[in-house]
Amino acid sequence: MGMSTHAPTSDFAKEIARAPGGEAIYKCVQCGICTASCVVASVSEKYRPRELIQRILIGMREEVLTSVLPWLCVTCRMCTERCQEDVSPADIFHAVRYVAAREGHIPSVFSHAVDLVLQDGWMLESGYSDFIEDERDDLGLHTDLGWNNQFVRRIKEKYFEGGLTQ
Amino acid sequence: MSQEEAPRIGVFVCHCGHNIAGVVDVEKVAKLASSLPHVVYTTHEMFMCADAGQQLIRSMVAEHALNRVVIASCSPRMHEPTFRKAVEEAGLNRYLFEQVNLREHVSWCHMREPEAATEKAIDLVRMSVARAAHLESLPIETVKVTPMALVVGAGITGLRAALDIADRGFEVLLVEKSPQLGGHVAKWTHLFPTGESGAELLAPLIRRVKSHTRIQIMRNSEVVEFEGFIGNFKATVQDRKDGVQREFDVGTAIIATGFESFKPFGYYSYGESPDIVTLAELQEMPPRPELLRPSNSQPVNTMAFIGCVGSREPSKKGHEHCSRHCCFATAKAASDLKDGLEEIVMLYKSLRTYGKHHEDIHRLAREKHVIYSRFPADEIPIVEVVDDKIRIEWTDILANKRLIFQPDMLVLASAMVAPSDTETVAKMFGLTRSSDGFFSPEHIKLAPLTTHVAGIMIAGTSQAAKNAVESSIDASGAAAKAAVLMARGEVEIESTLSEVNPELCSLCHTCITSCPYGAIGIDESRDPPVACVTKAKCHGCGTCAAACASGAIIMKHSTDNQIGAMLEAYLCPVQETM
Amino acid sequence: MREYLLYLGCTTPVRLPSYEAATKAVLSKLGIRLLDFKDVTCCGAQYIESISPRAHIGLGGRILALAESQGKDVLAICGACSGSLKHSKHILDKDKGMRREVNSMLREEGLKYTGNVQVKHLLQVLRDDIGYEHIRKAVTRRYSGVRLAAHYGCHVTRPYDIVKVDDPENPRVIDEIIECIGATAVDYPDKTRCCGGPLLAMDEELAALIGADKIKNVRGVGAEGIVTACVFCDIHLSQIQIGDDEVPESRVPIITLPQLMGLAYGIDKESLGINLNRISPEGILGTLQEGVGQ
Amino acid sequence: MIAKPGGRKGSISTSSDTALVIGGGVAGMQAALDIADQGFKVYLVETTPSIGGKMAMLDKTFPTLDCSACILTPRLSEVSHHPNITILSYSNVEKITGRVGNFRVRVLRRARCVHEERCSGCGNCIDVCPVEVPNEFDQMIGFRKAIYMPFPQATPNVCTVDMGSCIQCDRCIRVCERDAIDLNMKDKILRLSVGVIVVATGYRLFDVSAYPRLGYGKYMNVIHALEYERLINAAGPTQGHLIRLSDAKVPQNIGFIQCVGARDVSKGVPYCSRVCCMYGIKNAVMAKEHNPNTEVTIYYADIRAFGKGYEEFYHMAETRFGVNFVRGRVGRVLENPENCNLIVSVEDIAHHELLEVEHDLVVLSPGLQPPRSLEHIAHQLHFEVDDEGYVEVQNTFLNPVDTTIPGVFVCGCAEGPKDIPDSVSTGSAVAMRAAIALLHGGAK
Repeated sequence: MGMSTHAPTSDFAKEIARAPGGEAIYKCVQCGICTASCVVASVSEKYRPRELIQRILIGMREEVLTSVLPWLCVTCRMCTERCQEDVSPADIFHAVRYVAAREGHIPSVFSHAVDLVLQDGWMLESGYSDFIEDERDDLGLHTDLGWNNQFVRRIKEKYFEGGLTQ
Repeated sequence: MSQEEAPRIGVFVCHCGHNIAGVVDVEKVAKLASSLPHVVYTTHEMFMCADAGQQLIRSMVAEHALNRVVIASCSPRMHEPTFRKAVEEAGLNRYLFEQVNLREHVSWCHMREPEAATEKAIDLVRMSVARAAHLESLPIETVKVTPMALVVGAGITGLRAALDIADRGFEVLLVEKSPQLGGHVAKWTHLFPTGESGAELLAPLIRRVKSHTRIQIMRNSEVVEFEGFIGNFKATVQDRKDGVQREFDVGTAIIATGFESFKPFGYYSYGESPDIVTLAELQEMPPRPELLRPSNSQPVNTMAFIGCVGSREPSKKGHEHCSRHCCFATAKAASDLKDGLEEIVMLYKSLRTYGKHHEDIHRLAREKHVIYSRFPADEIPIVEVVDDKIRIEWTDILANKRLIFQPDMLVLASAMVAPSDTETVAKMFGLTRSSDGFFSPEHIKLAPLTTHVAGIMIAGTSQAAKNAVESSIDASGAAAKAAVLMARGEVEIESTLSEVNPELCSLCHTCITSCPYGAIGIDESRDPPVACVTKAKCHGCGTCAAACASGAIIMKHSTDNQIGAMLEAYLCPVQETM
Repeated sequence: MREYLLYLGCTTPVRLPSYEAATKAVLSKLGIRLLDFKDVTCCGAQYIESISPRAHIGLGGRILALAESQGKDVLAICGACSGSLKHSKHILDKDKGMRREVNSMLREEGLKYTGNVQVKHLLQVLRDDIGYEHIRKAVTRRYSGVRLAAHYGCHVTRPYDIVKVDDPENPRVIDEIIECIGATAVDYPDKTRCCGGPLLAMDEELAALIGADKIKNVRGVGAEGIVTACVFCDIHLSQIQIGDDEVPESRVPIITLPQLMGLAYGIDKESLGINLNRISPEGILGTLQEGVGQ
Repeated sequence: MIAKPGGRKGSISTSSDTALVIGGGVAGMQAALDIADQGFKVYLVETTPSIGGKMAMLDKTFPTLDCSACILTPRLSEVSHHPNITILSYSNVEKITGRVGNFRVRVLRRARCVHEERCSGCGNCIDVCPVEVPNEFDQMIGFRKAIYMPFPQATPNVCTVDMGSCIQCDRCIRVCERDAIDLNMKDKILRLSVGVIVVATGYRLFDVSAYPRLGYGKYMNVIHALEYERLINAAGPTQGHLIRLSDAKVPQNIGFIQCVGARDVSKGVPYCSRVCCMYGIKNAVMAKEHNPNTEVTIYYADIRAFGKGYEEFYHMAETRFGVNFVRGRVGRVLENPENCNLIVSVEDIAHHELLEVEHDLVVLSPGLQPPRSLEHIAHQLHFEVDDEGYVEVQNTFLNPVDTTIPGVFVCGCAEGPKDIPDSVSTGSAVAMRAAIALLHGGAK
């Protein structure tokens, strides 16, 4: 990687520690058991959870928040189960996503999915075709799924200040 | 038994499990031994040192009326005491036992060439059997132990040791070079694990030491001469101010001379800015509600620590070792200071918070968001001082990132090294030093507190880098070793001493000048005067016997005919020895 | 008769209705009554969860409060949904502030979360409510000799402290049930690893690589099928095997646990939606021994 | 050293001139010797058939690679021949009452079915015994008879009958010339009165099967460090031939995994175990000693080589012996079914690589934990233990071996993990404190 220099600061780590899921970040002793257990890391050279956490710890805020890496975690929590210091990288990356989202750094697939839920109350309104209705019918399943699409409005105005589509 | 009685030699060859038998054909060695002159019994055993082996010696001595015992096993350093005891229990004088070292001298150093090793083993056994035939009983010498202990150094180690010995009921002479008691620990004004200062911590201990009737404290003083032998040492102590010297008779001594905190000139711009200090200097800074920069007395906002300064440097004499206490101490310092500071960065090579509760403090430091950054051992940080500002640049291998930090203050966790005068102390007390510069113990695993000089103990950081808790434990341990000798009241010494044959001595003074221990004097009572040996001072090194031109000195247990027999047996194996 | 509100989640009813059907059929056979759970929303797993944790708890909180209002516990058959609802419950039970926040939003609907509701995943109901003994006894047609690999689904078993389903490093429930109905459960490397499904939207290529790795491991031990208990895993593990380069016969059939059980209980293929399985499990079905119970 | 112990004085007579040392490992032995050498009487209670503790099971010791048995054996015989020390092996401390200067102790002497005073340890009985069972001393790898001696230098040097596996065929009884065997022997209760008590109960190894991801118990070629010690030990089940348990092949590529059951908050063992790094390195070096062409790798989080000569040994292992050190904790161990080799997944942090390394043998380095028996003794003596179950001391700095109860002292690993030299130092230290307490009835 390029060796541009950086001035270490704990501000970003503190910010993450305040976000839900990020509380335990300071506990990380960089043993690497998360990376060694990570299924994504096993197929992707760029994804190294331990290194990402250290970058948070030394305060590389911009780089981390604008990076796609925190969004690649599949939250399988193998790392959570194995971490010997009770750190959950999965939850730390959730905290990072949350902070990134507040500043508008959201991968389109995420914002799109969220928009769907906030609008329909669930994700697959558009995908629920007549064809599938028939399928359910054949299986003896009711075809009216009866989703509630009112409550999400309240959720939307309370938490998404009128939606995400920046 | 009389020396004239014909030798009946028993040879016991030890397998030492796989250690010897794995390389040397012990059966063959034993078989050959049985054909040697005077040998009436031979065997080979799994472990001669085990109770079973010792039992065997006792019963075979009885069964075959053996009057010499040769055991081919390990180094005498290991088991000579064990076997001597065994033959004595069998009713023989301990000097009628001979040990052949088939392990250190054969199997371990010739692992890959078993045949040659076996041949060498056979030679050695043959030589020792020949020598054994000439062994003589020697009288067992014992000496009294003066019930007073000298403790050198009044740091936490010396204080603890002195107090224990005194509480145990023996007199103590506590000598401290500096004007005050308490050593390094007393100087630690803050950052102390229990929160209190070093002085507060030591106060109760010092109070008891001062008030103890059996402890004589000499401050501003140092031991300038030390001679004698176990139980009977003579220590000359000199007052550093008026130079007055006093002599003391002591039975044992505990060396608690401690360590020196390395001044890392040439490392990380130390000395180029008053704001770059060592951990020890930081610990000794006057306690204040807020930490101030030495340079301008402005409050410190940002701080960096660098670990392993002058420690763990391969092939740099006296700096190869790990200083053991720093990882914990820096973690403690950082977690204590962090509340008042904006940022603390901990630059480390590796992290060794090994001890009880150490990890708690390490975790506490991280919880307070002290930044831990690991740098590669082969690419240490660059520290520059540019117009009074400290600038550190290094590679964080954990983030794989080049970092730059400009702290108000930089603390170097510098090594614990042996004090500059250690060599003098070593010479005076006859102690050896390990590669770390500290004194070497009698055995690194099982005898960490005693030394090769009987009656002299080492404790605390004079033995190796360690923390105050470990030093305090050492202190009580070394005190026990001293107490054991004084409680016994008398101990045995070796009888393998040199002796002058007055008939042959021409008083040429060669021996007197050659003796490294000053053990040879002149017996004026005789006419003409001759050289004579002070038994208790003689270490039995044999230098005098070798030097004596007129062959007037007999080195007991290494007499000319004993050694001659060995050479003969080696050079002309076939020939029968007389 | 034990009753549960069946929380379907977004994906099951649309992408894998057979899983839903099989679950209903099998559980009713085993004496568990499932009630339709309408007027709910998405649980917020993964997407909402990532962007607004509080919104996520809000959605979960309403679902749970709704269940409370009906005095029933919730059964989720989707790994993500069960994990997400359990997580929401976990937060609401320990974080009073969050609970107040959610309840204030629920007030006008007359709903209130008090914590008096449980969320179970299918595997818990099968093991704890029904039990292996009953599962074995109910069998009318035993499988024989077929080697099956269990895939549990990460969100079903982790994090253990919250989901409390099975040993996260060495889960057994599916394996036990496979054995109960006569088939042979086989262990395989990295059994507890993710299928790659959750990554599908973000990086299809990586998701496929991860899934392919699992298929490879399963094939490596000669398993003739993979048994799932999560809609995403089931879909993804099937999906990645469908492709031009894939030879149909080398594909490993993916079958949901209730489908597998249903057949052993003599439930007809149609009601279990076997025909809808992307990779035909006929090979597995072939080993069923007619008329041999326990 | 030029001096030898002289004739010892008899025991000093005070209100109580006797100490009880609980545990006959290297720390307890040192304590017993240093107390007894000061003229006091010592009862040394050990639950197993022989004193010597864990050290007796070790092959070589770091950092000098001294053979453990070789340096321990003289201590064993010194203890057994000491006029002031009474060894009560195969015995358990059941009950303790009283206070410093006057503790009353009930010791259960388990029936070893052999009269110690008659048995000469000749081993004839062992030869004729037809029953073979796994040997605890060899970590269940090797076998022993129903009548046995755990190891050649066992002290006391007498046999013990394991009635659990004895079939009472009486062969041993018939062959014993000294009429030492009595299969009907019953447990005995012994009541002691002592002035001070030294707790030296040592440690137990963490049960590594608590880590399914590392494959212990599932894969034959994943073993733990103490099993490895027995495998490379000349007196061990394979006469010191390092082989794989699956197929007796000589391993060519060994991986050592550190911090297994240590520094693991989630497993309730949050602290460093102090010795694992060094014994791990020592074991790695021994693998090279046994077969210089072996590839040896150590996977670690931090190498804690802090003791005298340790860093130097660590450096030597890397440079002279060519041991590979990889910084990174292992994610999981898998078995390659074809050859029973093991695949280790780890992040090589220093080189920013994710590795899958195949080894033909994996050795786990377990952390240390207090023995279960310590709980009972703490309860009997009412001293405090920390959250991990180790003994708390009165004042870490000033009285680091005094427990919170006057007259009760602690040494070795009962206070927390320690290496051999540190254990020996604490052994001598408690001897000092105990002797003082015996003289002053615990006043100081």
